[in-house]
Amino acid sequence: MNSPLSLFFGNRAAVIALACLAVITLLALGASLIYPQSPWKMVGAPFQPPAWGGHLMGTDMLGRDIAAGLVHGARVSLLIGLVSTAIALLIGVGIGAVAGYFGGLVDDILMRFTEVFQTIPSLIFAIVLVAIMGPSINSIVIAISVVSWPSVSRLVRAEFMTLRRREYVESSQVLGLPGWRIMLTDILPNAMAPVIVTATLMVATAILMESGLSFLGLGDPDMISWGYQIGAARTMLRAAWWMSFFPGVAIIITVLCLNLVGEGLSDALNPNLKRKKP
Amino acid sequence: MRPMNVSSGQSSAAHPLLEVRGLTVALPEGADRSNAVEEISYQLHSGKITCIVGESGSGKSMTANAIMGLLPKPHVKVSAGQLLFNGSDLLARPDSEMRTVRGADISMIFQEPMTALNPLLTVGEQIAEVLCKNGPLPRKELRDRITKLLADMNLPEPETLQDSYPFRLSGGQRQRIMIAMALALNPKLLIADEPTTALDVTTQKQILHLIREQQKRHGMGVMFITHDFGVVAEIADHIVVMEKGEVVEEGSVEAVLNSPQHPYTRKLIAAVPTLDDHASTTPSEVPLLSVQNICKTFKTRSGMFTKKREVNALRSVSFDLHEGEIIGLVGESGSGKSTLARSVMQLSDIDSGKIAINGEQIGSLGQKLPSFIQFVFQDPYASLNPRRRIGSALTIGPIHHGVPKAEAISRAREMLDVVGLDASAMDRFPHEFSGGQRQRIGIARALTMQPRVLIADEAVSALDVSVQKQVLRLLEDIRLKMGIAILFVTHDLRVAATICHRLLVMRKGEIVEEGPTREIFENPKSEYTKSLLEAVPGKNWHKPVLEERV
Amino acid sequence: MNRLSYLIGRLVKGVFVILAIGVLAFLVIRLVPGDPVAVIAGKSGAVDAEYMDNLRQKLGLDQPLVVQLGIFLKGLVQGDLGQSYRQGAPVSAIILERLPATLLLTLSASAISILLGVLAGAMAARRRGTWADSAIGTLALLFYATPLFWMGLMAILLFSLVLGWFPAFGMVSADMRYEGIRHVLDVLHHLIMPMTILGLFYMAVYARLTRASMLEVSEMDFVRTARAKGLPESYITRRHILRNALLPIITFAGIQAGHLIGGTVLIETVFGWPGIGRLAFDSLLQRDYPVLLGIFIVTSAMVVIFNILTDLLYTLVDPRIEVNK
Amino acid sequence: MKLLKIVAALALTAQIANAAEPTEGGTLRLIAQPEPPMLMLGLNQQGPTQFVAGKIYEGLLRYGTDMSVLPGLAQSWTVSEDGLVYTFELQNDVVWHDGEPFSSKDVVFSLSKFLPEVHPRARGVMGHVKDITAKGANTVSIELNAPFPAFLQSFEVSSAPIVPAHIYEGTDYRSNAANETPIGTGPFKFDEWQRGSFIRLVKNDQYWQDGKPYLDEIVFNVVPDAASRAVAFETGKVDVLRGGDVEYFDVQRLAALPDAETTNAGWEFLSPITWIQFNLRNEPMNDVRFRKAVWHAIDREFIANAIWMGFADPADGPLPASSPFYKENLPAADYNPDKSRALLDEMGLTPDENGVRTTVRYLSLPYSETYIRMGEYIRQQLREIGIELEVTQTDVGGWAQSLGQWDYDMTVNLLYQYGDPALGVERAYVSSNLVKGSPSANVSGLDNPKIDKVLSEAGTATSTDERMKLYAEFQQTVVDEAYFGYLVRVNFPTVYKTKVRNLVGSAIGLNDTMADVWIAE
Repeated sequence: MNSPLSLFFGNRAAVIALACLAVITLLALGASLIYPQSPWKMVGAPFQPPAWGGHLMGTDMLGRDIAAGLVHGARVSLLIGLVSTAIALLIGVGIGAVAGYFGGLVDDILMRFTEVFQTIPSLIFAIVLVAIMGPSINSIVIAISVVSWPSVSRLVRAEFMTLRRREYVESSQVLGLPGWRIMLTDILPNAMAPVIVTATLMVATAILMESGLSFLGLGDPDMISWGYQIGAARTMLRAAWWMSFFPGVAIIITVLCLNLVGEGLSDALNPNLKRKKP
Repeated sequence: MRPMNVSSGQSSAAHPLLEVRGLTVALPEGADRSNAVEEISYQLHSGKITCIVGESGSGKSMTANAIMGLLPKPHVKVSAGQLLFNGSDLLARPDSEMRTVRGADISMIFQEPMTALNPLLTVGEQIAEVLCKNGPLPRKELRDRITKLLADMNLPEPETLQDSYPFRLSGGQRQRIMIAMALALNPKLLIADEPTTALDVTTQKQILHLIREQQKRHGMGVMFITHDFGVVAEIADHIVVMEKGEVVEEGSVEAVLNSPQHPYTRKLIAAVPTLDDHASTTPSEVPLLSVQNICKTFKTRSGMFTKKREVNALRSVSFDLHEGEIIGLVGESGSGKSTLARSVMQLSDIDSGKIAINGEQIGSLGQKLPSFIQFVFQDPYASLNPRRRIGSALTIGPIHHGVPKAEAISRAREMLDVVGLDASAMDRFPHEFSGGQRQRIGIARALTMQPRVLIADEAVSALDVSVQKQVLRLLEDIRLKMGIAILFVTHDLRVAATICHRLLVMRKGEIVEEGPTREIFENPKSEYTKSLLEAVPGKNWHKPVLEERV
Repeated sequence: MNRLSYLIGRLVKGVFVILAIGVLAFLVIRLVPGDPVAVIAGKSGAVDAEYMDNLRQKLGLDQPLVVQLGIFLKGLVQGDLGQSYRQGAPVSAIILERLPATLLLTLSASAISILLGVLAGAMAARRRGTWADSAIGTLALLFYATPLFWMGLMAILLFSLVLGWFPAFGMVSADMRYEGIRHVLDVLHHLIMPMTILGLFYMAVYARLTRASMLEVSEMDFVRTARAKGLPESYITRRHILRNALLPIITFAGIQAGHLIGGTVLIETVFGWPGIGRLAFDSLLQRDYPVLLGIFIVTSAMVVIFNILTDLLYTLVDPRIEVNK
Repeated sequence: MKLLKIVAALALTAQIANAAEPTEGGTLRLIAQPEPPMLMLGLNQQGPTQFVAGKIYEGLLRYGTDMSVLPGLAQSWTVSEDGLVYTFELQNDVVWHDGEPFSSKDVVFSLSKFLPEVHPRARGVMGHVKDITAKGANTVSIELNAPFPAFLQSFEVSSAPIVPAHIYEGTDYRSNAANETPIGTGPFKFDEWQRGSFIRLVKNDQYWQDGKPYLDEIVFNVVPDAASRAVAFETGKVDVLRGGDVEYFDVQRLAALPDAETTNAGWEFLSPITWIQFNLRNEPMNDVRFRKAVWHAIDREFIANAIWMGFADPADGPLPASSPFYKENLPAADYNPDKSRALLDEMGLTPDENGVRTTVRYLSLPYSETYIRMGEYIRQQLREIGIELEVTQTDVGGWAQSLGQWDYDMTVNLLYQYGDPALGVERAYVSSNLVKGSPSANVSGLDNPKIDKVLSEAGTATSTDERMKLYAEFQQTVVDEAYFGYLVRVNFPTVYKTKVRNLVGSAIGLNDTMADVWIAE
């Protein structure tokens, strides 16, 4: 029998993507070693194009090193992606689990609640939230979480509703185990596969959404992130292509890799069941 | 694309209709064996029904798919052998040619009528697809031909029925549609892959009858794949027994059924439960479990504007279960037998009625159930949490009920021993066990709670006959050793006959007949019971007494 | 009749969802620290307290929050979304003026993304494992991973500046005063880029979804039945696989409506498209809360309606729904 | 600093006027950025509103690029000896866009009733007025309470737009339905506004200047994205870019296109100066040494050249060099971080282990990318000397609100001159304007009786020499005390297609009527 792990590692694209993500994560973690100086520091003349020996990815309008911004930005972008996904998962899994397990009126109320959140166009909602709280890394994370939990909650609810009728869950009921314990030990671990897959895609979506917010000028001014770099460089596309090109490529590669890993996980965790979610 | 013209005139006596010659179907790397079937040979003849019998994994369906040219590409392929259809090799034909053979010369019906039809097309449209294979037909003619086909299948109102979508039809009706589709172009060979396995006995009987009737009328050959010797006894002219990809025995129906030669065949036939086996016991006076007048109505949630629908699943059902007794709860699907079992177990709520355990009444859903009533589930693959070690699965219940951990563990080992498993199973995960073993674990789990009542819901339905027999024997052993009472829910009267002392026959939420097993079988009172008994496949076959070689 | 009552039921539910969104949006927006009056007044220069008090009274901002909410909801039920702080005009009029542009953009983007996406996905599924499959898969992933606004900017550079094929901004050539068919062509000319860019992302999604869905359906029993009937493979793909594979796509089209409408904020900004996405962002910057609230409600209503339409479509495609639901 | 293709507008207009006769016809394509909230200039005076509505409405006077007073709706004017009575002679045969005749009645209504109620800046100016009377249909006489030499600078179209009395008198001005279809006397009439898309004005055939305007139409496109605006100009979809429409380095690039020109003229009336605004109420901004430390930490040349791409000049004081009251040789705010560190040391603000001496809040001004970038630069420079800025990013509304509520430590702000220090400058310095709620009041908390006195005398003195002396004293004081960190005087460059002629002809540049603008074939 093939274990999910070996299935995953049999998927070449997913493995390459995972390696890529590992490199990006390492770069992010080692940002202070590679570029010990603050990425905000003006280290050279403004608008220097990329050059070997000079600034690898050029400098921006204030003479800041794009490459330094890129590795420091990786930290923030990944952090925003991970933390907002974690929060969304917490809310989504919580609500979805309760709704799916208990069903009936509880389910009805929670799902109406979820529906309200899901109906509001997500980016508009996120923009409003960030604007109201003031653009900061916290408000961005909160806004992204708030708009992304409903899909998790629906997914988890569906899984719980299916698994709740599974015989091993009923067998635990028959053994007299309490509901919370059944949810935590019998249902949740078995519902995690699609949730993990969704989570990887959510990290990708969160990074994209952060870049969109930054593009609209709603990035955290204290934190350099990829979105912020693109947002700041968007008006200079013509004059200094490298300023938005490299962070743009960084986003594309990261999101691509996250998607590939997500797909790989999906295939590995559900070999018989192609997920319906793209 | 020239249609293959295999007229009956071409088939001479010299050729069997289909000859499987040295067929080997290779499985992809990483499968549990290298070949699905290995160098098998047998023949199918026109005008005869040949049953291919074997347990799951014997390779019987794979052969059918090979004949149809429908092996899952590209992983599974024929690596050797010939499939001679009227003397010419099907394997030598290109895909395009095979397509004209399929559905016209050779057609096939499947096990699951519920999923075998496209849900988005009317049945008429789906039959029309076959009829129009060789070119479009005028609308009127098409409808007439479909109407006639459906009428031939004894389907009601064939004129309007053809405009129905599959979901409106019952399983039996859908299987008739499938047969109509398969027979639309008068094939020479019909391959039926477990066509009745998913159906209730009475429906099964009708379908078997239909297949036989159509086979006779068209003089075609039928390759009938089944695992059930009862069915074989009903329908077969010729039998091919397969085990793990090999043909182990072949012969006429009398020869194989009544004097099987190969040990595997003998084992299988010995394991077949029949109505001839009757268990009996004298129950004690005090009922352990007493069910009185319980009612349950399923209501679809009524929306503001949608109509409410109600299904009476249980209509005032009452029975008593005594110590050391096995009661069989039998009935067809939808009879309410599972609902009843689950209600007793408080897995589903009841509307009214009383359930008393050991004279003590238990309340509504969610109230803590006395641990001495336990449940054995139907699907051994679904009833164990795949992420929990067996040891944990067996001890979590007792520990929760206050049994010290050490004691719970020793009790679990003991129970594993009772169900015939090694104590080393404790550290393993469910996926490391076979279906039969898992069902034993499921029973062991129930036993660790030291129950006095066991409710077994279709506990052996998903198992192969040989395994089924072992599990039934285990349950009987447990009853004898521990004095446990068992409520045994099953759709299979033959299984009920082997183990149950008393029977409750359910239909549409009501108990229509109740009494000692033998009495009911010998002298059924209700019409329904009679029809059920009548429909039991192979009821007229009195299997030979075979000593079992282990 | 069944379908009609289903539709009415859905509409009633939708109205409740929209009311709930109204309350939610109202509360969220009123949580803004500070005083909108100061902002409105501050814009026009020096301000005195008396002027601000008058303004506050005029806008009803001196009432308790609950009363304000009540007034707002009462208006909402009557289709009155209040007055814009900034423009002084009724919010509903302001939004209605912008709505057609957004509808044109989102509907056309949905249409091409579904059409092309399903086609590409179907092709990938049929040619599974070939170069075409890989190419479609790679492209889809790439479109999926590229930020919308970035693609938009690149497209402007390439197609407006370098090639000069399409205008860089706006919905009409205001200086040309086109009429009739030429006006329509002019709008189409402006529409192509934003529609395609907005559509590309969803096209990628639909392509992947269609492929996955078709592969899943192709494993189903009835497809085996169709093969056993000896039907040609292309026919099976079209009539049996694709049709069933479209069901989850319809569901998804409903789910992603909100996402698509959100995406218009970015696209409308990049392409200067005069729709409500851009209006939302502008209103936010100007703290024109009544307009923002209105947009929340109108866009949510669009999502609800779109969902009802997809559900309805589902019932048309899938005969089982009527009974099962 | 790069050599720029900058031609003084006046020289250019003169040159072109000589070179060719104006051609009639054509559509001028402009960009309205951001989209104005309304076009009723009396009710709203935001930049875009001025830009668009400046073609519809007119004021009594206009001002040349040298700030000389030019006729507008008033063809001539006299000021009494004592500086108390101003008499305006109006143009003849002026009609409103709806065909009603224009008269002194409209002027009296606008100045005495309409504007004081809805126009904060005009209300301030009209506070000096004792009486306004119509002397016949074409003459208006205004009597002041006291001499106010800046009074004559207060009549350009955005400071005092003349609105039609027959439409507004006796109505609720703000909710008047006519606000949607503004009626003015200007050379262009409102035609169509597709919100979010474009505003179109058409030629006023009955304009009082014979033969003008030359253009048939003016279209203001709404293009929200700066990069798209640059592309729009490059692809010839718009003819003119205003300062701030595109990034400053894009200006350089676009100006270098073969068919494009650029000019810095047309901002003389506003002459904005950007500065670092300290909240003098809070520690440590209340310490002059801290403020000086900030001064010396910032390289104004860098800001002018790198951030404003040469389209700005370092500012050394509160008045623009173009002002007649400008004092030369103010002490230079030299870039010298060591000096800053010494000052901070002196204050006892010593660096901690991370090199941070103190942390203050910085409210980012989000007007454009350039301002945001300037904030980033300031933050980095202050970080170098150990002052850590905690940035609050917000939208313009939020910024204005925080500023109005005095809820900030430091921010960047810019101040318009409005022609005379008494009109534009004074308001940010005098204690009488310590009004909470308005971002354009004295929000820094500056309360210096000496400054109050000097400015009040300078505002009412009738002799120019006297005023120059007083304003010199004012300039010296605020620079010595470093109440504001003056950064740069911004030149908002206008880039336009060469074929557009006579584009900038007055001190309000593109906001003016454009009656003289024509397009060469």
